[in-house]
Amino acid sequence: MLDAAPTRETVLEVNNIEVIYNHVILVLKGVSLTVPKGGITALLGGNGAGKSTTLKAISGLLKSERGEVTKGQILYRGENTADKDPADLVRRGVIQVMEGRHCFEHLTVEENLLTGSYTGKNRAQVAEDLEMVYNYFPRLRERRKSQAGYTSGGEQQMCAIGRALMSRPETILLDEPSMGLAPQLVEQIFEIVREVNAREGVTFLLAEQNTNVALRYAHTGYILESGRVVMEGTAQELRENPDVAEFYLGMSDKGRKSFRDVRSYRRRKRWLA
Amino acid sequence: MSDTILYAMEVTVNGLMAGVLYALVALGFVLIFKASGIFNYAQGVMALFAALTLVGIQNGQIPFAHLINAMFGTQLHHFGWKVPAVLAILLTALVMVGLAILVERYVLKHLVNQEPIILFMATIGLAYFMEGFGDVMWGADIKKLDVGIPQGMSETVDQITYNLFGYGFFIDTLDIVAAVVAVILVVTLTLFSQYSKQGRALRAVADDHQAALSVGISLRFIWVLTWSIAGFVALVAGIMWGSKSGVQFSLSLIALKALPVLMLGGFTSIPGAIVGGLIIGVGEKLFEFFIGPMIGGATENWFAYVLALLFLVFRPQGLFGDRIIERV
Amino acid sequence: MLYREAGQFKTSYRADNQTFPIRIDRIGYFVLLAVAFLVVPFFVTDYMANAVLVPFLIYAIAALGLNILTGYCGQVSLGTGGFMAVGAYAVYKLMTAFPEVNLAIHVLLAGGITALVGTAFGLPSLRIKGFYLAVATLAAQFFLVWLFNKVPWFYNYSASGMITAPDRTLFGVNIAGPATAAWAKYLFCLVFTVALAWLARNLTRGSTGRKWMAIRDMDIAAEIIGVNPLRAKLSAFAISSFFIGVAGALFFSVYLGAAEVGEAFGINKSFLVLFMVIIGGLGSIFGSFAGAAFLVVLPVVLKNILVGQLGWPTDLAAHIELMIVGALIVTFLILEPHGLAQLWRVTKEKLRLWPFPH
Amino acid sequence: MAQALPTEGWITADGRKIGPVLMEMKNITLRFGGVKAITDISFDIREGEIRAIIGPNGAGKSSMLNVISGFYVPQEGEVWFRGAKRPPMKPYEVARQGIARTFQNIALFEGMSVLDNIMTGRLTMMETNLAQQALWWGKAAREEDEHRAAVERIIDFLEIQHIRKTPVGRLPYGLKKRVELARALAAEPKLLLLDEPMAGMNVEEKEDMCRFILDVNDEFGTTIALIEHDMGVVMDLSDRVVVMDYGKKIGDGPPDEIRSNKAVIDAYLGVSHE
Amino acid sequence: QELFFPSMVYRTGPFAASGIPLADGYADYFTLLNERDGGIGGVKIKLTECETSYNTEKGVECYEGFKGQKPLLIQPNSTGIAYQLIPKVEADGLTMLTPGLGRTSVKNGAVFRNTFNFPSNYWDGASIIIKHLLAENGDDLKGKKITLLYHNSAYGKEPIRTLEELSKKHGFEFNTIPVDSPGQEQKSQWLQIRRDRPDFVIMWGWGVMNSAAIQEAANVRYPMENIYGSWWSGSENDVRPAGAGANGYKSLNMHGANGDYPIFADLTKYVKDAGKSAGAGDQIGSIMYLRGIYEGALAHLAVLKAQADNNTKEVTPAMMRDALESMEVTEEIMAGLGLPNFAPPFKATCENHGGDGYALIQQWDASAGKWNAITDWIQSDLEVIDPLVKADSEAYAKEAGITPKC
Ligand SMILES: Nc1ncnc2c1ncn2[C@@H]1O[C@H](COP(=O)(O)OP(=O)(O)OP(=O)(O)O)[C@@H](O)[C@H]1O
Ligand SMILES: Nc1ncnc2c1ncn2[C@@H]1O[C@H](COP(=O)(O)OP(=O)(O)OP(=O)(O)O)[C@@H](O)[C@H]1O
Ligand SMILES: [Mg+2]
Ligand SMILES: [Mg+2]
Repeated sequence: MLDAAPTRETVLEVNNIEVIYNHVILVLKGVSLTVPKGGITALLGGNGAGKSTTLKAISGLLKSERGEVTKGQILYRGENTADKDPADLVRRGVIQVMEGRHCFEHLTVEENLLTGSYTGKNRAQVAEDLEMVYNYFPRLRERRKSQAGYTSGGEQQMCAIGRALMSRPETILLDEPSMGLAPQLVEQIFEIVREVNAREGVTFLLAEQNTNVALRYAHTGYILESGRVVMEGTAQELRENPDVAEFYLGMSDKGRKSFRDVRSYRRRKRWLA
Repeated sequence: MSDTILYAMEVTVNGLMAGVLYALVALGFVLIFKASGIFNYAQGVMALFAALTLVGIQNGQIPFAHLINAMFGTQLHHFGWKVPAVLAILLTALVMVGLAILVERYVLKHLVNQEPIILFMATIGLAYFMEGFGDVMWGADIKKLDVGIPQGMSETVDQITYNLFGYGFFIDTLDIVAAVVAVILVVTLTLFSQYSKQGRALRAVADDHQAALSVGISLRFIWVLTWSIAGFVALVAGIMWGSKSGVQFSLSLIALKALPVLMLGGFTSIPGAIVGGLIIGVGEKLFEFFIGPMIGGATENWFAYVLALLFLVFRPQGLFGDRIIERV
Repeated sequence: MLYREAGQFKTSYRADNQTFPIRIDRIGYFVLLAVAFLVVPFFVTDYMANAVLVPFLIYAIAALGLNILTGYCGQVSLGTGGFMAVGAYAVYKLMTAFPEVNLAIHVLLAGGITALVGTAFGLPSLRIKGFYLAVATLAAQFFLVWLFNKVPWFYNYSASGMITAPDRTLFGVNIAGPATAAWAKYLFCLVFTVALAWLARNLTRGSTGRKWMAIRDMDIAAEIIGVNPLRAKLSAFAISSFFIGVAGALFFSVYLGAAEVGEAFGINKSFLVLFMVIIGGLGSIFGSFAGAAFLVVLPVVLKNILVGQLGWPTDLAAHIELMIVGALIVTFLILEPHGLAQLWRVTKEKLRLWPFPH
Repeated sequence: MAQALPTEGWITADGRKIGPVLMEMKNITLRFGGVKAITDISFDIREGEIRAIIGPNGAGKSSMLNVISGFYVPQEGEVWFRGAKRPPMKPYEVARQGIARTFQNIALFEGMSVLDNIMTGRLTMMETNLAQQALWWGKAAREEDEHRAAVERIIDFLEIQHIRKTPVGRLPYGLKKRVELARALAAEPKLLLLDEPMAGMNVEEKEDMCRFILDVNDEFGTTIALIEHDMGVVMDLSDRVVVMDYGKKIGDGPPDEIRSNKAVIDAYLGVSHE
Repeated sequence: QELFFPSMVYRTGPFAASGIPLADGYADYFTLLNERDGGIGGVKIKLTECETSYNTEKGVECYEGFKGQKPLLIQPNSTGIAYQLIPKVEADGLTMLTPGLGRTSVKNGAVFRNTFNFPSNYWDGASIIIKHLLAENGDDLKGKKITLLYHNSAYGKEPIRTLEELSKKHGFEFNTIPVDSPGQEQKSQWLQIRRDRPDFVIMWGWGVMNSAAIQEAANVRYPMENIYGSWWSGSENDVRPAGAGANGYKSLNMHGANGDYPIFADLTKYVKDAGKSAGAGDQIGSIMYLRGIYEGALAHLAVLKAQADNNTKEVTPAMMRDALESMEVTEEIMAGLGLPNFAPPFKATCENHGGDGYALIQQWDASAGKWNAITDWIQSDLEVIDPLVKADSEAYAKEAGITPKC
């Protein structure tokens, strides 16, 4: 899996950041990450661990949610991003695909994709990129003229990812790309990630719940838990860690557990006294 | 032809003209709504402010004279020069761009990603502020605005219609000028928003601030751009209405005439503004003219809204508005 | 360390559900009520009552009403002025037609009549949503004003169309008319305000309130989980209009004493009350009071400072007052988009965490 | 594909009882302008079973749930519920018949606390009138307490006690999903529709979710219709699976059968699962 | 020791354009008295402005603010505020003057004890216009069409009943067209006038409605000479925006318009040149400024009378009331103030708080940019007015439970 090994150069560095929402809710309590150039880095962790928050802190979208980085710093190619707004960062090549799709509802699928090429580029290249995205996601081609608000959940997800690809970024922050996608599409998206990464050297930082797939495609990974990094290492190391295997991959000593059995091995709570 | 029909025709034509004038104001609303999902309550005040500034510049008034006089006991009033109309219009347009920059910087920037009603409220604050500011800057007295647009009954129309029907229609020349200007504005703006990259970005921003940011659209640029254009539209509206009835506080209340137009046409549609304007203009004038006298008159205010309401019941997003997306 | 929830355990759901779960809040609330009922009446001056307290109490009722509709049920309304006019004209007709009946009853009846009118104008809300709904309410606003201006029956055929509130007494004390003492006006309004606030609180914390809020937050989902949107919206319109009608009735009979519909109940009134609700905080009872206080008191204070203390010319002061109010609205929204109520909540939350920063 | 199933139901391998048909969709067709979201689909849901609906993105699964809950009205076809044909109904009337659901794109009431959100699930059961509530008199307060107690049990069950008073807007995705489930459960439905309840969760959380679903099904005999993309979950949990593709039904049967169904593998699974 | 006068002004809001010169005139008049005469009878005047924006609620706040400071005379300058204050001043024992505005029937002093509205009221005004028209048309208006274009508010509706009475009496055809506030859009109204072709248009307008109407009239070529405005529709603000088109427009006035009144020299010397003007100082001589001067002069005369009657320099609101009730203003008195031929003579009594109903008609000369009085003082048709006043005030007395007494 580690064939397209990343260079040693670090493109993105998060140093011990602390994030507070609404002046009172402390969410990240000192998170540090280094993302190697040209690598695929996975950010794993349970609900509310702070994965999305970390990504938003990096892309600058935090401010629009009344959150702020109160401590630590984020360096992109050695430059502090604190005073940059998201548009600046996109121009510098960092783009985020937000969790929960966020398509422009009233625009058609195609228009959505075109907004991805907002920052510059000539017509010919836009057309080429559009073609590329349609080739990745044939379903979008079929639905290109529909208003994005009326497409299915999975279609919106494809649309959001395609939109990001349109901007030809050097670093993509992907927040839960697999959410709501059919299994073969999940594989397909990760294949795309790998392909774009290998062919064009695009760096990926992806927050993912689907640990199984994520660790198959990522080079390195971090595990977050309630706002702190609790484990880091290469994908291999993580996969082999027994705790990770149990809690994040759903494997027990005897191989994959059945979901039907959860009741017997998890402490069962009675809710009718 | 019977007199009634002739009168009806005359009223209709005049209604169309009035509608165009409403549309001019509505246009400013549409632009800003399209670009940010903000219902800009301050649009009327912007028209007043633009007109005040225009007259002030034309007459060489010293801005803030009253304040300065009150504070330092001086007696400043005028610079003592006159600025030609064209130059004054250009300068005013620049002032409106400056205003757009300030608004973005001190208001909008801090309210990214908020609910529409909050943004609406912020524009109300802005309206208060600008109303006070305009008065402090230029004084609250009534001012005459004259940039050389002809006014009064159009002889040509009178002649032509007299020859045709034996009854000369009344149309105000100013209205004809306004109609031409409005059509030019609508066509340009429609082309801009439909076919340019910025136009698309504009609609994207209105849908989802955060997502727009995430694809690298600079909200700052988009907002300064649209508020500048809206400021310019306000200036045009201010000139037309100001030439009609002088420049004073009530000018800002024309926003109320633009609201039904906006709702009928759809908040997001530039052509909607003009079509809505025409429907409302004709509708209310005909109603006031024929039904009004029977029920005591002064029906125009409410009739416009009732008319818009009737349309909305059948098309809840207005005639040309974007479909309201209802999904789970 | 005083402001803590810790140590105050709730042993029943009812205790957990009460309006002020924190003891110090509860005490503060009762102290406030006691002061309002037992202390203020002895000290209130004509100026305080007429320039500040009475308008504040009445606007608070209107704001509560609009908050129910807009803040809780999510239906934007710009018809408040028109509905207040319904309340005012209803009370005027009732007062002059049945002089022997108590004014308090008339005020309530006026609220009821307004509720009917409000419900009728709420019907389009089933199809029209968001800012578009404002058109329906604006139609109500302008149509009602026109109607009261046009039909002489409403103003008892007086030459100018003005309505004037006759003297009325309650327990032998004047509560309407020029001879009314400041404390009487104040108390009369206070009773209404407190009672209605209590009603509003009850309605919004129970299932009705939840229906409204569900409709507000996501009407489709609400319908799918079993809320009948027709009934939810119309009940919000009815209750809201009842409050606003009572406010209008008091506004005319107790506060102004004479009114002209276009002037006293014009579109500006609709906007003013909406501002109160938004600045105070949508969906918050406390916010309705905070917003009303802010917009009633602030101009008076500013005027007294600028003209009274600094001696500026009145017009300059008036303009600058507008600028300050505008700037403050924007500043508050930037600080806390969810209004004064939320600002207050965040402050309390900070206080709770104090002295630890988070 | 019509299989002869015992009309009275059967007993599953793990000993649960599957009853007679609860809901039947007959030849449903749903179009949006030119788009055919559902084409002539029929299937049934039996009492007490866990019925999965799977299919590629855009296949029409969510639309099907919307048809069941009355939000979309199909152009053709009939819905039968409890042995009777359902007349045209508003969604809130459907809800009152005992059908509750969760949504794919979480549809919680963002402005309310978790507790209030779950309480909305019980709205269909609350019966005090406006006046009683306004005065907060006897019945109103008592009713509130009773329902609160029921809701607290659900909160305990779903292990979300700690966020009871938090506004839902602030919650992370996974917890929102859980709250949504709680809201649906609060309605004590006969039929529970779950639209991708486990999207955006990691294995551990999915396990929790599965446990809840199984418990609900087991202890109340609640019938469950489930859309899910995690094949592990679907195959492990469900009794029968409907497979949709481009609005058409391409498979229907027990998990094992589906797993090896050629059409299903081609259209959806990609590789035979395991 | 000071004479306290509040001044309720509207220098902001929709009617600021008229409010500013009005307030300036009032203020300058008192400044003149202080500067030139050292006050009235040696007692300095303290004038405090309170901004109402022509808004009734702010008006109430102003009133409550100063009512404790023994204001000698309250001039609310707004019909809406006046209605509000009529019962209040009575209850508080204060005195109010509403010259040519407010509630017409306060003329009946037996019912409205503390409010005055001389020299003339709205109904007088309407009647004076008709009288003038009668005079112009050989005492015969039969078959003529007269249209009233009015501000759709209490103020605008005031003349309707009088005009209806008069149309019965003189046999002219009368109809009304309302214009909603603010009234900057009057297309349909003027198309209607264009169609109906009334012989005369009477306009009871206010604020921007006036200038918009005159502009539209010019546009539809309705002859300016046939339009008659009320005294609130007859200032420079109303005609200037229409430019030359407004030439020949006529309106009522309750005081003189043209002429270089001797008082101007004093105003220039003591106020303007001394840098003590309330406003920019460029309004001296404008109609609304003169109205302010007139209001000041009436207050001045009342104080003088109160001082004389009570033989004291310290005047109270109650003395002011009594003084106003027995006030008689003659040409000599006005001339003595530096305002010869400026205001109509009148005499107030206990029953008559409204004077004798005189006003004049003025006409706008656009090229010279000034108003010219074209008639002498005309007295209203009291035969018609008085019964109307009686009926309206008695209805009020009944509703409010007042027993008229004199
Ligand atoms: N806008 C906000 N305001 C307040 N709190 C927030 C906000 N957004 C997130 N949080 C809180 O921050 C914490 C981390 O949330 P975040 O969305 O980063 O988690 P996550 O790891 O992405 O979880 P998930 O896998 O469910 O998406 C959560 O506890 C959440 O309650
Ligand atoms: N209201 C609507 N208007 C127009 N098209 C719609 C509407 N609802 C759904 N569609 C279309 O119908 C098709 C089926 O959508 P649906 O949401 O049911 O898919 P799905 O099977 O749930 O997919 P996913 O797994 O991606 O959620 C899609 O192509 C979608 O674009
Ligand atoms: Mg997340
Ligand atoms: Mg779906």
